Amino acid sequence: MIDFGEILLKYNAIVTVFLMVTSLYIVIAKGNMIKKLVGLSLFQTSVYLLYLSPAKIVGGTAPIIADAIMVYSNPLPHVLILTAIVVGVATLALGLALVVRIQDAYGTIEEDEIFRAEGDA
Amino acid sequence: MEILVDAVLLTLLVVITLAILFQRNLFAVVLLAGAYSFLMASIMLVLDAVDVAMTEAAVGAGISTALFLATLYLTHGKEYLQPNFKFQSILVVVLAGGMLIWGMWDMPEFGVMQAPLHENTAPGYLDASKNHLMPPNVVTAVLADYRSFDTLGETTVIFTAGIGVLLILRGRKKPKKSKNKAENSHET
Amino acid sequence: MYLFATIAILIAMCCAVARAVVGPNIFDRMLAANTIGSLAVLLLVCFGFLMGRPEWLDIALTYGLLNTAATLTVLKYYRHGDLSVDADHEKGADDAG
Amino acid sequence: MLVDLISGLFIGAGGLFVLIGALGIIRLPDVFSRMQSVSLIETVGAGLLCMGFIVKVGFSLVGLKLILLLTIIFFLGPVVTHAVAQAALAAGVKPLLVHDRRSAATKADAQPVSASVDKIKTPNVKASVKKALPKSGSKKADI
Repeated sequence: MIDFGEILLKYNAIVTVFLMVTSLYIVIAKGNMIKKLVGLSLFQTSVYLLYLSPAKIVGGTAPIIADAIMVYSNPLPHVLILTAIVVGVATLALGLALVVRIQDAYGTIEEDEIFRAEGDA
Repeated sequence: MEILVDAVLLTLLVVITLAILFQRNLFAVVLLAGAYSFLMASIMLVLDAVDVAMTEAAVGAGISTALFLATLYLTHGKEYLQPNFKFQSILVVVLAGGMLIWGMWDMPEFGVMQAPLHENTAPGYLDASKNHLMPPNVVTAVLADYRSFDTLGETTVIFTAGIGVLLILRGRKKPKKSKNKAENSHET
Repeated sequence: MYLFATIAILIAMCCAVARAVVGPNIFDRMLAANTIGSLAVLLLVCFGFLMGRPEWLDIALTYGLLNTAATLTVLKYYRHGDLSVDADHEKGADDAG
Repeated sequence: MLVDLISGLFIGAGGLFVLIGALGIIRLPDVFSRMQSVSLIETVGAGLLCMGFIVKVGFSLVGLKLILLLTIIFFLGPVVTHAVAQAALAAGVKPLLVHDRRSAATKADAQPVSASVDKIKTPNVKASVKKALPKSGSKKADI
């Protein structure tokens, strides 16, 4: 018999790993550059999840101080991730600009076609 | 209750990720990524990360979608056909996933208050916000006060990325579109 | 009642995700993505009340506006193939092709 | 007490409408009819839910925010569905009228291929795999 309670308590970690692994697969196995970048942003998002899940305290609330509330979740991972999100979108913009230039140079954004063109040249 | 909502949303996230993996139409992929961002923002809200949820919704669902669409326009967003199954990639991915699961299995359980993470620095910041003249939002306090130089550096990163995008796209044939893109990345 | 509303919204979200994944054509996905956004707003409100801190409705406002903006952006791109087109100046131009 | 009762009624009704809309999203046959159930969620469902919460909190900052939210959802939801309908029509998706359904059903009877209108599943999957990108024409694939 599977212990569903334990699974539920580990569920965040399991899903985080699954998302990471799937998006890693998208990044390394799919040939299309735009899809690779989508995978990269999904990977970033799963890293956010990795950081934010342990910060939660069941029964606590968001770290905005109010009277009559004692338990708050941990605010420090939130700060880190807030920075990471902004840096992530900067990376994404740069990557997409590179994709546009690759399209200009090779006429395609498929990885294998680019390799073929490089091999011929 | 929180755990239940969290679990349902995470399951939906898994479903959408699989759909993105198997979807071959890039336009649909971008749409699904937008939906993914909204779901992820909801999860962040359930995990009590209010500010992060707001930023993720704005950045993930708003700006990223616009950037992807602009790139799709410039690259014509064709469908692609390629052999789907790559054994080496799957091997690498499964190995990495197994090791991650193995490593994360010993982490404290979800939502426990006695986890080591919650016992060292965080109470200090919370107390400071409660008792000293700090804003009630602890994340804001840390971000704009204790670590404001870090935030300045972050702004510099965005600035650098904007300049980078401008430089990369400078010599193109259609300067109008590249300017559009650069502005998009700049607004963050 | 809050619990019932939250669960109803979660179920509706599952349906919308199913439609977004299965959806025969692009408009189904678009509609489903928009529905997911709206349901996320509602979920946020209900969850706030359920947890006893209904103060973050600002975020719900942000979500609602962003959701609309994102969907309209996507539609505009889809219709005209470009984000910077002025729709009023090409009345009758049938680019459905 | 009365306030709790009234707001509970509103919220329950809103949840019910959201559920009905969700049922419509998976069961209805084509984009335009699904749009209708989506707007059910976005107007009646969201409206009743927000109403219930407004009654609950009374006149306060939260109530004001809820009113704003209600206004936004109530007006922008139909705008979005209208835009989707317009784009779909422009791209050549034909609404599935009753008359069309009949002919499709009889055609499905004639052919052994399972293109029945009720079972939207099989054609859907086929069409999505086949990836009907914009370009109209191929929209005949579904149903």
